[in-house]
Amino acid sequence: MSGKVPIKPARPADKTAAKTVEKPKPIEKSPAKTTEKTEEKVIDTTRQAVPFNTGNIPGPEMARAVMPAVSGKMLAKAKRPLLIVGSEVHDKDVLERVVSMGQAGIQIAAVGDAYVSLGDKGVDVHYANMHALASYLCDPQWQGLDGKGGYDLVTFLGITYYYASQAISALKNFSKVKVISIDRYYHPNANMSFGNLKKDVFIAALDEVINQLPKK
Amino acid sequence: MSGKVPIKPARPADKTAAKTVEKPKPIEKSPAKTTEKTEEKVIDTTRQAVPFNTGNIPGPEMARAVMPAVSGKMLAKAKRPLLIVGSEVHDKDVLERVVSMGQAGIQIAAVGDAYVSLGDKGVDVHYANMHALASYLCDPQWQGLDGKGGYDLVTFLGITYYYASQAISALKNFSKVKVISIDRYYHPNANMSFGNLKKDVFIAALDEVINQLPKK
Amino acid sequence: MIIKKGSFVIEGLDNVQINIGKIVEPGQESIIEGPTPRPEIISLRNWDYRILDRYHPVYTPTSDTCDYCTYGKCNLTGNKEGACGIDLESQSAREALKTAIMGAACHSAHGRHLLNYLIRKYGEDHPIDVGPSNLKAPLTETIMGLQPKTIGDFLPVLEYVEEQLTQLTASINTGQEGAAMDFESKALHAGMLDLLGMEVADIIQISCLNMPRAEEDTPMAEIGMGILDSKKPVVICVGHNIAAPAYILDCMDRDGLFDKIEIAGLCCTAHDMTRYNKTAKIIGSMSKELKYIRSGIPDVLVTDEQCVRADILKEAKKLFIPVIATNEKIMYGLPDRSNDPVDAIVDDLVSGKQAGALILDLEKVGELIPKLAMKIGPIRKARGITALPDDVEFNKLVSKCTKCLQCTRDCPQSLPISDAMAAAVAGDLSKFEILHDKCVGCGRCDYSCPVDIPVLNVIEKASQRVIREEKGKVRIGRGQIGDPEIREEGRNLVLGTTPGVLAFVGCGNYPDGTKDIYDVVEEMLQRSYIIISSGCAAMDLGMYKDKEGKTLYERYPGRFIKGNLLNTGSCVSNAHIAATTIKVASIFAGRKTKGNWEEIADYVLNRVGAAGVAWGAYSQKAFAIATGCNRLGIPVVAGPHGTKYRRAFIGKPYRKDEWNVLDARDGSTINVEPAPEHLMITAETKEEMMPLLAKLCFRPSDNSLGRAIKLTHYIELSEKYMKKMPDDWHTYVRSEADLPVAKREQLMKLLEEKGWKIDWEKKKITEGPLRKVDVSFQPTNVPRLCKEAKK
Amino acid sequence: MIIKKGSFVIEGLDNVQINIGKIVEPGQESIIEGPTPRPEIISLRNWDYRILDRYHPVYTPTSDTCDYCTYGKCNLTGNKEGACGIDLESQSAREALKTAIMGAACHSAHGRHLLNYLIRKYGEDHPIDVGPSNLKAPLTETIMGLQPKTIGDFLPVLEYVEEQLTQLTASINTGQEGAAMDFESKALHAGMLDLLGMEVADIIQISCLNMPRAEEDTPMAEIGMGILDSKKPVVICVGHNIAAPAYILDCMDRDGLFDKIEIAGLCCTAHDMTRYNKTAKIIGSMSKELKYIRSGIPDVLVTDEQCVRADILKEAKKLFIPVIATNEKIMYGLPDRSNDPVDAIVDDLVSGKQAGALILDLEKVGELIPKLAMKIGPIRKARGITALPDDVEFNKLVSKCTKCLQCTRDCPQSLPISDAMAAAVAGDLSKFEILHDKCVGCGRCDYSCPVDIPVLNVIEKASQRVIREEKGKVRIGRGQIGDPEIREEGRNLVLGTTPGVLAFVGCGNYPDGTKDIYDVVEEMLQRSYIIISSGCAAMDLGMYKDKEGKTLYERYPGRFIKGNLLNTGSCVSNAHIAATTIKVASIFAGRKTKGNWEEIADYVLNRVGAAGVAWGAYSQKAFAIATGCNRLGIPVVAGPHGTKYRRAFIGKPYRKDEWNVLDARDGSTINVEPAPEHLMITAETKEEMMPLLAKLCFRPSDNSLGRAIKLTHYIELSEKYMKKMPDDWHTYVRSEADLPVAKREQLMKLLEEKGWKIDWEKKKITEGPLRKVDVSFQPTNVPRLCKEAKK
Repeated sequence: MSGKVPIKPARPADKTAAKTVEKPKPIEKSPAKTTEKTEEKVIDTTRQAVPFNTGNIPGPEMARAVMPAVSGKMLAKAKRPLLIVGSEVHDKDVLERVVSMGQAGIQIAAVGDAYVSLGDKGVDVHYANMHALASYLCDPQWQGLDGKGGYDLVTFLGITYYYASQAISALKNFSKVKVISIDRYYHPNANMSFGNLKKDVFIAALDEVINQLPKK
Repeated sequence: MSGKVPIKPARPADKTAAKTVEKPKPIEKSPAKTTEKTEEKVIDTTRQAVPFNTGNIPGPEMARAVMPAVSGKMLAKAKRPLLIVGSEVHDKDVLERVVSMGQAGIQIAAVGDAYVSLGDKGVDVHYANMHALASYLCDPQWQGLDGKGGYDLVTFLGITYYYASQAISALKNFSKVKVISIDRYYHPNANMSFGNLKKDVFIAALDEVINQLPKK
Repeated sequence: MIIKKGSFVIEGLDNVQINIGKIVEPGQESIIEGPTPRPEIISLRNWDYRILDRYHPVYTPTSDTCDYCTYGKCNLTGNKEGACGIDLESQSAREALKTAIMGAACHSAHGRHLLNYLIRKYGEDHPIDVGPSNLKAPLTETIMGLQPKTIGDFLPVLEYVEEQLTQLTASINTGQEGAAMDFESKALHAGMLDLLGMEVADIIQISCLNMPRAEEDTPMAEIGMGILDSKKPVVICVGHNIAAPAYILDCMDRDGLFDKIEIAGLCCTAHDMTRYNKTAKIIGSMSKELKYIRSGIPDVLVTDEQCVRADILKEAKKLFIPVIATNEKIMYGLPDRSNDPVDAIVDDLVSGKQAGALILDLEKVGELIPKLAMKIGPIRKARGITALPDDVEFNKLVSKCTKCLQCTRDCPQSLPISDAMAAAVAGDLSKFEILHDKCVGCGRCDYSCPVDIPVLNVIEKASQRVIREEKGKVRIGRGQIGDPEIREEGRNLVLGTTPGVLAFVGCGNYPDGTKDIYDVVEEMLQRSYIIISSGCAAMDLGMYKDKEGKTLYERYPGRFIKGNLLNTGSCVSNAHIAATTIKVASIFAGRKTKGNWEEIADYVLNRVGAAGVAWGAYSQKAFAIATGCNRLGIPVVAGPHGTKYRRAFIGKPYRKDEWNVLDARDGSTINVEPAPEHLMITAETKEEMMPLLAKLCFRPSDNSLGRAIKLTHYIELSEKYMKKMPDDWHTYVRSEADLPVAKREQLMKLLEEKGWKIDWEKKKITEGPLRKVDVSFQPTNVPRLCKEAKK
Repeated sequence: MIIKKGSFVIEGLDNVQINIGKIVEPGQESIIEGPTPRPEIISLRNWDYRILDRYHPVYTPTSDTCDYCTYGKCNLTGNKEGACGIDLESQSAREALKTAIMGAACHSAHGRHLLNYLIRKYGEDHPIDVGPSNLKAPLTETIMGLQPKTIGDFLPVLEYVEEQLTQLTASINTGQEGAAMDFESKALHAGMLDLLGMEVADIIQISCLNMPRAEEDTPMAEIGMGILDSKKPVVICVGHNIAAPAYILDCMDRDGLFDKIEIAGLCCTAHDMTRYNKTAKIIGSMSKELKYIRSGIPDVLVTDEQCVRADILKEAKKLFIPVIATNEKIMYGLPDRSNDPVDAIVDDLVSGKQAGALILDLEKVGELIPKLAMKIGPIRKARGITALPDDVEFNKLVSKCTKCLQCTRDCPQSLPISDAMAAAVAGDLSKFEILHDKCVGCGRCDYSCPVDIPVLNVIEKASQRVIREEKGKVRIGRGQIGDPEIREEGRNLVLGTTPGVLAFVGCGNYPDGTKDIYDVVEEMLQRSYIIISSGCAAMDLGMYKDKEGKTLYERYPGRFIKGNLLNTGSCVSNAHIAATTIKVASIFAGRKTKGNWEEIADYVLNRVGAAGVAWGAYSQKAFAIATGCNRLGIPVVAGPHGTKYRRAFIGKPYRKDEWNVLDARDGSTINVEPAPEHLMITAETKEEMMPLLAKLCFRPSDNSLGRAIKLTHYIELSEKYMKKMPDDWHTYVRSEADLPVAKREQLMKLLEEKGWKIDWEKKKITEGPLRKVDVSFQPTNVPRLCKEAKK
């Protein structure tokens, strides 16, 4: 942890009026750079790693920004991972990736109305209420959505931002479960998270995650 | 502002128990590196830029980490800067540097009992109560400690950490005054601040600040 | 000799003044029927623990730190302890208690303000009249163990509430309670006090101000941002307390000004204005406050208390709209003009010398407002003052947008504002029109924009077309549900043949606009649920029309009977919704009420298929109401923003032994289906909410017909909106008789696939269900209510 | 015919029950003397604005965000508005109000608990007896406009407090007050209510429990972590409420157990235990709780309410110390055993079956505790249970330290723990011994250590030598200041010939250890200030000895006269300190008190040289007390941690026109010196605090002799501790007579250098001062109190 750059400067150096609102750098204008790295292009998901909702600063401990390959490898290595997807999964591009992850053998919890898009995709998907799910994940007694045992790694995407953020705060503080966010927006309450991403970068990042998963 | 690395990872990646306390990297063991840069050694004061008191996270906008030379230049350029020093100034090494800054023409507000060490050093020093001073600095009507006009830049060091942090929060939110912390500890409520420094790095950083000031 | 309350001196005993506080008539003494009249914190702790042992408090902190005291800030991340020894779990529970206290204080202080004021005006002896009810004040009777006859009888009730709230507030101080469970028990206590405070407030205003008394066919009031004739002077009352607006309405009535001045309300004051005088109109919920002010239409703003934006004076000042504050709770730093002559005040406001005035003499407010409106209205109209940009400006503003998304990041609903900006540049305002409905009007975006676009004004400007058409209808608040209605419907509710009572209440912080609850309510009405509403939710339900141009209120009648849509009234009328379940227990089932909270709540939890929905809950009050309902055994569902309350009560169906109940007939333990499954939970979308609501209406007491009906809706709603059979539908099947007739065979096949044994000849389930249907089963969670225990 | 309170039925009128609430005897009716009996929020708003216009609220937020409601979190940085329209200034003011409410609720709920309990035990008619006073309840009279005679007379007082607190709590809800100034006016109201609540609590316990009644020579109580004979069973009572400990003391007395069992208190309960029974002992302030428990010495812990660590049960459990909770406010999730037989409870605790019990039947607590102690004491001693490491472990632990400084970063005082670890490795424990004094015992360090050193245990283990010697003396709390004392000293105070009254109150969150306030108090006593203390500060003052082994209490007598050191008692005894200023106004100056807050506060602000010091204030209660004192015109200084309260009231001497006062003789405006300069402020170090305290004792009313005395101390303290003449000393000079005789010439020279004109022949100042001395000047900030206005 270098903690070199604070999440946001209090006021820019050239500030003259305290009550002037900070002029932020536009997200859209800072596309994730694709860096040439040996042969292949790498999507950088660690930029803009600040809570997407401005006020959503939980405290001194916030998610480490993570690259897609690292998340993918962790998912691949996990003994019993769970992917939670929410009501924003109906988007075709996102849905495709989620299905791929399901096809790679990751169990899916469809929260909100995500099941509507996922139910007929032939993956191991279960409806769950996100709030209840967060509660169950904090319970070492819980045997999972299929009764076959608890999860050691949780990853999620596509849930209403603040809703996911709040639910994950339960896991952060009251569970032993590791949480990686592969959502489009930075989630401070996860252990690791992507930064705030443009749609195309997000999709590309998901593809990189999928690349790390075992092919089935 | 890149905001690349969040101030602190929620939990390290290898974490297995949520209720285990984060094992931080020791400050003493991460000495500020002196990097060879063209000819001269540069003190890096931007490491460990996290609030010294762990819980002291004011919100989404926190000080940008700053290098000594930058602070020094800003002080040198300021029309009417004020250096506020507090009760931790009695340390000989620190005191020497404060006197040097005073000799370079920067007016000094001695808060707490700092005057005890500063009163006889032949610099432009005034006693002030830090809490009252914070209040006056937020008042555009105030004409300064000497009645000659308000300040455009405030810098400080050597004040009881949390006391300075609280007082500066008034300036951050309710004043137009720019604040640079050249204290040994990272101050989130300043516009810019050093990170948490070892004593020797701190002293060396002050020397670099002084180097930027006009010689009188 | 008639003795009334007061004091007298007996001849020859001149130094003795006898104060008569209460006349006790024979046979009318309050008879305490239960063990806990006037419960203190400890009194219902056992009940709280019973429900908390099943419905687990789940914490979703908004902050991992605590800065209550000067030892702090303490970092509690990972459930660490702070300097005082509190950990994040207990701190989060403390926050829940704090939130519930604040909400309860709000309603109770509102009730106290009204009570002191109404007693001054009508006397302590003014009788309570709430309509056709013997059980006039169900919450008061159940909690206090007394039956109030006059408004003065509520004095000890509020004293009790205030004493208990002070005890609870003491508990949240640093260095007090240490256990999350006891913080929660206290929060439930606060929630109960909240229900009581609300009941007092609404009963006394109904009784004194002639508001509708349990009337099923109250008239319709107009609602919407488009209903007013903005050419006339416009008076807008903002808040929750009818006291001041009542005077204004009286003066306008007296002087025949309803043709000359438009008067309407924002937030719950609006409901109560229409209940007081059906000429009044409703602009809308709190979400409309900033929008309507920015429009420049109001000529005078009158504020009272609660859900009044903190920046109203600042915003109004810019548009030369004088603000008259009429309540100590919101004074905005305004000069106190209570003792000044009306004309002097009008002059100072019309001349712009002062931006507003604080006037606590409500009679004076009544006199002043029409005068002020008549004077300042024409001036303001002439100047055409509005905050909204004109067309040219609008075009300039939308083209400035850099798509940095900062407004989206600051927006509570993360609305895609820049997309709408882009579309507007291309001449398409439709995206803005959609935003207008979804936008809660908070104005945070204005502060976000790095290129200084006044975002909210732009949204509103772009939506002028839809705003002009924003004209709906709300059935004026009816007050309580009368005893005869309960008598008629109680049985259906307890047996399940009416699939459930759903209360749509609370505020407008909806995750996806106001229309969601309209859609849900329409669906549930078509399915014969009873829908009761109040407050901002009741307003928002009246905003939409079907193809024939009819609102839900016009389509569905307002009786407490299946498939009806009721509006009880303002926020404090929520008390009646909760109280309805007490009435069912009392009137239908003959349960004793007085001082008998636990037994009543136990009855409600196990037998009354009622659930609350606070889809847009934002305030501490909504949380207090929900928590009070929870203590009464009523489950509540909030929208996704509800997670920011930091605490829910969630059941764990997989822990089988937590679903044991007792059979009151013999004290035997029966393991039952998870019914209701949760006490307080959120859902992400309306699609998710609908089957959840159906499920939360299951009760162990359902008879087979009722269970089949409830199951039908649960399955159908899940299939319709979630595209699946619910995973747990079979959990609720006790025998083939519980299965909807139409689908019985099909469902039995599914059960067989799950491993259940079916005797296909007899068309009977022979193995599988958790338990059997037993029509005389008396489910209870309270051991002392079992026959065995009573012996 | 003697008529007492109660109810009766008149023959032939059997259906009329007459309840007699109050007997009014002729000539004893309460005579309201001022305009604001039973003030509501609005009633004293003018006064609040008068002081707020001069003493500016200064906000130092601990958080730039707000998460009160579900619209949030809102980012308010830079004073932006949140979703409800509140900006950071108003939000910070709201936090101040919230904090004041919480503190006031704490004391008032404590008073309510006592009142209900004492009325049950002693009856409503139990007379008030506070010692030699006609003005028996100064705050009650000034605020309520009534003079209580019996403890039952306080019922309407607490009802009033509870009603007002509920109104105030409502105001902090989202959507209520919008202006920082009105939040502050409300906070001042809450502070005043806090003083009232405390007064009720202490007067009734003095009256019923025979606590010292304004006695100047109460006996000494022992204090310190080293005072108990740990070979005997040890009972420790933790908290603030005497009700339960009183029963324990009674039982021990009855059974002659004081030789067999050691009983002592932690935090304010300890004060009240010694006031109730002088055999009781004091361990120390809240800071000692964790330390003393970890030592393993206590065999039984009894908790009541307030300043009780949230983790006591958890900590005690580890050491097999049973915890008996005796108050609803802190129940720790313990089983309610109130109705179980004592022996059964003892068995369950001694066998370890249960870790503690909740017992709200206090008589039972009294009976149980000695039994429990006698049984469990020997078992625990035999096992030698302690959390502290032995020598071998200790050495291992200190060598594990990696000097990462994480403990220092988590420590409220940023103590250099790793240095002490390093020294200990080298065999030097002295650094730890110093830490022991500076450490507030919060235990946050335990959670910080990445190598799992139990830091607090290490500190305590290393400090066993100094802990064994920690034996001091505290003069037992005296209660009020009696009227005769006021009569004697009032004049000196108002004229300034006694340089000031300094109240050292509040908690132990000192920036640099407990000794600072000892040093300051010793200095000020030597300078003839009157020092009044209470609560934890009063304890800490008794912990140190001079060379002859005497504590301050043994060196300085306890009369209300210059150079004396008074301990009023526990936290709620703070009321008497504030009330003393009312007594001065009433008894010395003949001001009317009843319902006359503004005039009294105006008198105090302008004429009574009193200031409060809350050097280690941590809690909401301390903030409420300070805010109450502020409304009464008494300035307060807090230590640096006080900035975390987020709000101070700071005067701006450079804004000359804010220092105008009126002369009550003719209503003329006089521009005066800034006296007192601030109403609430902090200092960084004790050296800075001392001259500040002297300065805050200046009042416009000082006569020349008094001013010269005050000036002497101001200058001397500044020279002694700050090595400088104060920059503003001349501001307080009105004529040469104001100058201390000894230094007059020297000071006049300095004034001449500043440009003042001196007539050296006459030794007179001819030009320079802001105003002249005028012995009959009647300074006031209230226009209506001026003669002109009265006409």
